[in-house]
Amino acid sequence: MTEAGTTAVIEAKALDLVFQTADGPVHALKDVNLSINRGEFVSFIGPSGCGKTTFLRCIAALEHPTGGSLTVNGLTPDEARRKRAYGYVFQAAGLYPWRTIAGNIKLPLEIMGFSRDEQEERVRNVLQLVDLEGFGKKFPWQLSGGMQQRASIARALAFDADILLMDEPFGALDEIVRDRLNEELLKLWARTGKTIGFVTHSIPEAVYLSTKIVVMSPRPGRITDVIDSPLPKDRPLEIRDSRDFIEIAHRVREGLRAGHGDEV
Amino acid sequence: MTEAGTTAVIEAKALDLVFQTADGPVHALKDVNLSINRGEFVSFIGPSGCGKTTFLRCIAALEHPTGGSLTVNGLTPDEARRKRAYGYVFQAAGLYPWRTIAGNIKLPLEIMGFSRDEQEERVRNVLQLVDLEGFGKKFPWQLSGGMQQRASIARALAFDADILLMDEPFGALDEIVRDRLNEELLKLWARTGKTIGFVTHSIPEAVYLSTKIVVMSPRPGRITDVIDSPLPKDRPLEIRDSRDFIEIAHRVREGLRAGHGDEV
Amino acid sequence: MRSLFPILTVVAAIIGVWYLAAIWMNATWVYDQAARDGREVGFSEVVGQTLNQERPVLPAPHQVAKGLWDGVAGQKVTSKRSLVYHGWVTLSATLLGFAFGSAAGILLAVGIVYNRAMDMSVMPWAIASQTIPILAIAPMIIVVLNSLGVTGIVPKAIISAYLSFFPVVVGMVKGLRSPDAMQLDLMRTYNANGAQTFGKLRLPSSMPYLFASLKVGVAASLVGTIVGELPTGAVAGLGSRLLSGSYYGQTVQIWAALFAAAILAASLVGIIGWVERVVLARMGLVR
Amino acid sequence: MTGLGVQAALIAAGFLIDARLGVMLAFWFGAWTLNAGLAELRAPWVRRVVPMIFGVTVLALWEMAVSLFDISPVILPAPSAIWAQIVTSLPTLWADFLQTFLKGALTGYVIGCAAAVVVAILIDRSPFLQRGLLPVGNFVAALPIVGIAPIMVMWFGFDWHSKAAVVVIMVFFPVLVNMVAGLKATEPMQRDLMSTYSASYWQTLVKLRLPAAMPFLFNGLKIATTLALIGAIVAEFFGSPIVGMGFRITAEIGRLGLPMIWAEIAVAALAGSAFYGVVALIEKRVTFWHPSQRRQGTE
Amino acid sequence: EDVTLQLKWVTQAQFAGYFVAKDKGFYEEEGLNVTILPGGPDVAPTQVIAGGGADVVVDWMPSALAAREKGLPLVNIAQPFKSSGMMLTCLKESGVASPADFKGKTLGVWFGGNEYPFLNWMNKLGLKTDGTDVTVLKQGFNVDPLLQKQAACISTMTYNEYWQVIDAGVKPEDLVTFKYEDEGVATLEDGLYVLEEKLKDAAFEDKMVKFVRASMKGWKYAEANPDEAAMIVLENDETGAQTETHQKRMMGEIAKLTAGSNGALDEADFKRTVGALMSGGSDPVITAEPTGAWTHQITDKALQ
Ligand SMILES: Nc1ncnc2c1ncn2[C@@H]1O[C@H](COP(=O)(O)OP(=O)(O)OP(=O)(O)O)[C@@H](O)[C@H]1O
Ligand SMILES: Nc1ncnc2c1ncn2[C@@H]1O[C@H](COP(=O)(O)OP(=O)(O)OP(=O)(O)O)[C@@H](O)[C@H]1O
Ligand SMILES: Cc1ncc(C[n+]2csc(CCO)c2C)c(N)n1
Ligand SMILES: [Mg+2]
Ligand SMILES: [Mg+2]
Repeated sequence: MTEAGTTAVIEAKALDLVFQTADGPVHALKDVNLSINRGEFVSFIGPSGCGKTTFLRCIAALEHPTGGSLTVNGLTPDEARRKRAYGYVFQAAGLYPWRTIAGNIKLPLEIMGFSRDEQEERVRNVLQLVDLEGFGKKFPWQLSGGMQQRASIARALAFDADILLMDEPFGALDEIVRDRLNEELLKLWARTGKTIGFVTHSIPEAVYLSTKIVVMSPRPGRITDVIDSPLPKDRPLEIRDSRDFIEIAHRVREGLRAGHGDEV
Repeated sequence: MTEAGTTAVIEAKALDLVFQTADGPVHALKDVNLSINRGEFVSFIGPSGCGKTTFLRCIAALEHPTGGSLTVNGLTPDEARRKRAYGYVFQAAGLYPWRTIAGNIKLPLEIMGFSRDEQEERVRNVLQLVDLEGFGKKFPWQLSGGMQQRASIARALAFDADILLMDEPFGALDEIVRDRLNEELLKLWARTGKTIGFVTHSIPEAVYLSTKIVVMSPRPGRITDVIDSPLPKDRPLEIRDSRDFIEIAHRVREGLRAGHGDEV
Repeated sequence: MRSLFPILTVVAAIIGVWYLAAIWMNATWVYDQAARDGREVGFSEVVGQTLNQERPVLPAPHQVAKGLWDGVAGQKVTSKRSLVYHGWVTLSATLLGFAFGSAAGILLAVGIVYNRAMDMSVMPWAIASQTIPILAIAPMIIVVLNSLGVTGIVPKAIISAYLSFFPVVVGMVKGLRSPDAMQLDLMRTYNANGAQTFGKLRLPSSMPYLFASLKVGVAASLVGTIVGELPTGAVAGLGSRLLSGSYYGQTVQIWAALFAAAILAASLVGIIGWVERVVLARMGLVR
Repeated sequence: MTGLGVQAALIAAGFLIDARLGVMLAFWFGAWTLNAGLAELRAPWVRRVVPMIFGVTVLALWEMAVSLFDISPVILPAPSAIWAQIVTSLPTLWADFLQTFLKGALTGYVIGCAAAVVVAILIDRSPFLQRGLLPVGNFVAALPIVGIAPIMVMWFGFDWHSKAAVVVIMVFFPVLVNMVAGLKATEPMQRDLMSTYSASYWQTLVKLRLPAAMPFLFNGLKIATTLALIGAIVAEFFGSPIVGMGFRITAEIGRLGLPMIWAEIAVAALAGSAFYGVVALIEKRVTFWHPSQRRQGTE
Repeated sequence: EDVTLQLKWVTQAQFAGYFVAKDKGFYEEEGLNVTILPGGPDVAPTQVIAGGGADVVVDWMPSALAAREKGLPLVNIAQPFKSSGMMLTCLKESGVASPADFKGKTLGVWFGGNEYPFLNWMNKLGLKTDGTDVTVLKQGFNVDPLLQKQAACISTMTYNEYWQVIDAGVKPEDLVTFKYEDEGVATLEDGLYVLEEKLKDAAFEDKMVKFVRASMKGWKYAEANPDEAAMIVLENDETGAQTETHQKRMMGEIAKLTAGSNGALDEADFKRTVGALMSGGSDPVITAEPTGAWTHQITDKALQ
């Protein structure tokens, strides 16, 4: 925003992150360069331990890079965090067990000081969005795993942050439910124009959702390929049988395989 | 074995299982009929909560049906359990944190009274099989999730049970690793002629691995389709692009979608 | 309710063993007395006498029950011989001390969780403080407080607080630290301030731990009060009943006071357990 | 802990009320600021140094209070006087320590904890016994030690056996309750695994449930350390031979030998903390695999 | 005027004089408002007075003199008890017939300042108390060690514990008793002690004069009316543990001990006590002849 003439929301330059552990340093991110524009849907894919989560956490200022630069809206990630720029969906649902579903969704709204009426209104809207009307008064453990995951997505959507960061949000769901939620997520993205960072293990999912696919490889974690998707914005599920789709999927798979190297 | 003229290893007839819970009874399995022959590879697929795990647990005598009959090698499941007929891989790795990886794999061997040398030998073999040589002395938490899952598979393989029951063993792994382990599993199955029961959420995986695919639907859990695969025993990964493969996958997807009904 | 039958069975077994032990332990005295008188006693006579001694080594269950009954129902509640009166004296100081102790424990725990210096310096010394024999310093505490003009139930309550703060600190520190990294990260992404993180995350997640330690704490409080009653000149309270019973060798009185104290403790723990169930159910933490 | 401004205000208020109070407050906040600064350093030695500075600060304040406010040594002796007493009475202190800690507390601790573990394993197979015994056990655990001790002295004599008996009663139930909970602490999946191996009861016990119970057991064992020492000392108030920490304390009260009383208290605190520390160390060794221990390990 | 009195032990006829004086209004007549604090096994009167918890305490002279040497300047202002009630009570069957039989036996002793007369006596008999000649056990609050035969002999008071042994069912002829008075090792018991510097204050001195005068009046009344005195004590017992028979009997025995005293300390008794305490062998209770440890300043004015 402060930098004139650029629409880059997230800009990483030569990003480095080394964890100091008891067994010695772990090089989780090495020389990561990436620029994400406003309104993009970016997927991160790569083998376990390649630094996908770590990169997402850097963007959200939950982790602090040990080298390079990272700006969000031209600010440091921490400044952006203080401006409440992020909605974050963790790998596990992580609902507070002592709050009802509605209470969980209200949590960020309370903290950010929304009015009572506004809170009720927003809870109703997002519950509808994720198909959980009528479950607001239930406690998390009264819902199945998939429903909990949807509630946690609703929680991240409730306060309308510009940037949505999602770490394998659909990992625990079966294929059918997953397809349906993928469609919903695309619709939401089209409607709101949010910038979305999305981690997944599934190649079809990454290809289906993204405008940009970032392939990573481990030890040290770095970006091996960035694929801009030529798919149109409007994507029916059937698009997965299209030529373009299969080609991109193939390219992602090759990139992944290369990254795996000797490691299984 | 005792029943002459049949090669059925597992035989379920009008199987029923009702859980008594505080909120009333849950009909987890209803009128399940299934016959599995020696050396078959059977996949179970179906939406969350349809009773896949429950059925596998019934076979392993971890759950007791409330109706119908179930025999394993002509015996009751419990008798078969006492004869140590099963190797079971749970959905989560479930390694004992106070034992090393090698120690975990030794656990069933100790219990079944294998000799010291035999134990060492077998641990070495299965570690190699799942590509974990050199990690025997590590503790579980020092390994990534995928490696833990592989260790738990090694543990189930170590004592060479006739029947291998696997509950979403590859759920936590990324696509590349999953592909490689799928191949390995097929090789092992071809070599040993074990009977395998395998639960998965992934349609391609089910189709790729199985000689028989069982599609289930929930509330109450029952079998809606049993598909015998026409694919040859020898299956390169490329088989997934074959016509037969795509057709079966389609049939499974349709079966699944029907089972989902109004539920998301 | 399901437990009622097992409990009754165990209690019945204990009472049975108790009777046998009473006969065995009290018999020596009966034989000695007979020997001093130069008499011979038969077994049945011995049994009869062991169960009804004035100063038994181990009073029989029915003697203790009678002592309890006399103490509770056989007196006006204002009487100095009433266990209700002495129980009330002890209870009031216990409640006050428990309030002090748990408040101090919670505050310390908050300090330990939020302040690194406190985290490092307080815990080892809190452990050391609990290894000090309280009975040894209780008289000094009473004397010092007396010289500062603090008298009545407050000194007792302070000793009781001293014993009860520790379990609360330990449990509460554990509880306030129980949110996992992800739950804390969530608060960070909301840019929640310290008070919000405390009120909306740490405090609610510490509740199960808090109640568990309050139960331990209230029992410790009661013991503290009883200890504190000894150096105040054994004026009133269950502690002084124990002591005067001990001084005059009135075993039955000791045991009655002992049981009264245990019943009191069990009721206090029961009340906290009830509050726990209500609160946790409200919070949806009971399934 | 408090802002610098608040500290300054408190010190000033202290000086206004009484110059001596001001001096002590200034000293306290000075030491605290030092500690707070040190605590921010992430070096490993900080974990050792900070509590020591804290302890030294408390002792120094104590010494200052005694000399500044001229507190009579028969009310509260200064740390220096207590130290002098410790140095001159080492043989006596050692004899008392031997009697009370090594004979009374330690014997009782070992017997009590061992009995609790065995009983826990025995009743573990019987839900009936558990439901019956645990509430009754909680009731017995609530019996105040000051009432139990005279009875034990009457039953087991005045030497250390009665002290050990008191300790046995005090440590038994905390350990029992924890051990019973620990034996239940296995996950259903872990038990199912054993079931698919058709493992026997004893195999399951040794290979799964005992290891899984260790974190709980050590919780109980740690609580029991502090109880054991207190129990052994307090029991001596109700009859003892003429040696022992509790005996010394009662005897010295009568002749106003407060430095000696505090010397015994210091020994008790030291021994108790060391006892606790040793058990915590063993815990670290045995339950190295438990997440709570792992986190400490890497920090 | 407020006066706080700390007793050495729990409320019982041992302290009847003070309770009678309070109950009968003798203190009130002097214009005093007296608070009587009961003691107990966990209360050291010396510590209470040092901490300012009492104006005047009842204590035995050995522990008062020991405290004085430790730096707490206690002064005896009155001595209502003329003779000692302490004795050693033995079971006949344990084979003790005379002090010569103590060797090799276990003897129960009170500690907490009450052990000095015993140690002095053993010293005089030439018996070591470290376990080589006699085994000493710190007896608890009651007479159980004797009844349980954990000790051959235990310390008792003529007015209290002795009767507890009798009440427990042991006949006097089964017992052998050694009174400290008879053995020539008696020390002074219940006296009234105050802090030395406070005596320099004329107002305090005046208060003590009134207090001692009223207390002695109470004692003499109690001696004359033992049953009434016992009932007064009983009413003042907050624990509700005392019994009428026991207190009446105790009052009778106490009267024998207070009989010879008008309240003023007899210097010869003092000298004898000091002598006993200083001859304590390797570990004497006091090492130097105390000076100013007693005064007639109060009794002279109170009893004129
Ligand atoms: N707090 C930490 N301390 C030390 N090492 C860490 C920490 N967090 C992550 N790592 C290491 O950094 C690397 C990257 O981890 P990260 O969680 O980002 O992987 P990921 O790509 O999200 O993997 P997955 O697909 O399994 O979630 C791994 O090797 C991991 O072990
Ligand atoms: N122990 C139990 N008590 C009560 N109900 C149970 C129990 N175990 C399973 N259920 C219920 O039985 C049904 C079938 O459960 P099951 O675990 O077999 O499903 P699944 O097909 O394995 O699902 P997923 O794919 O989520 O693992 C569900 O509705 C579940 O809630
Ligand atoms: C534990 C203990 N027991 C006895 C005494 C000695 N004592 C003090 S006053 C008194 C009169 C009793 O009737 C006695 C015996 C003590 N000080 N502490
Ligand atoms: Mg991740
Ligand atoms: Mg399942």
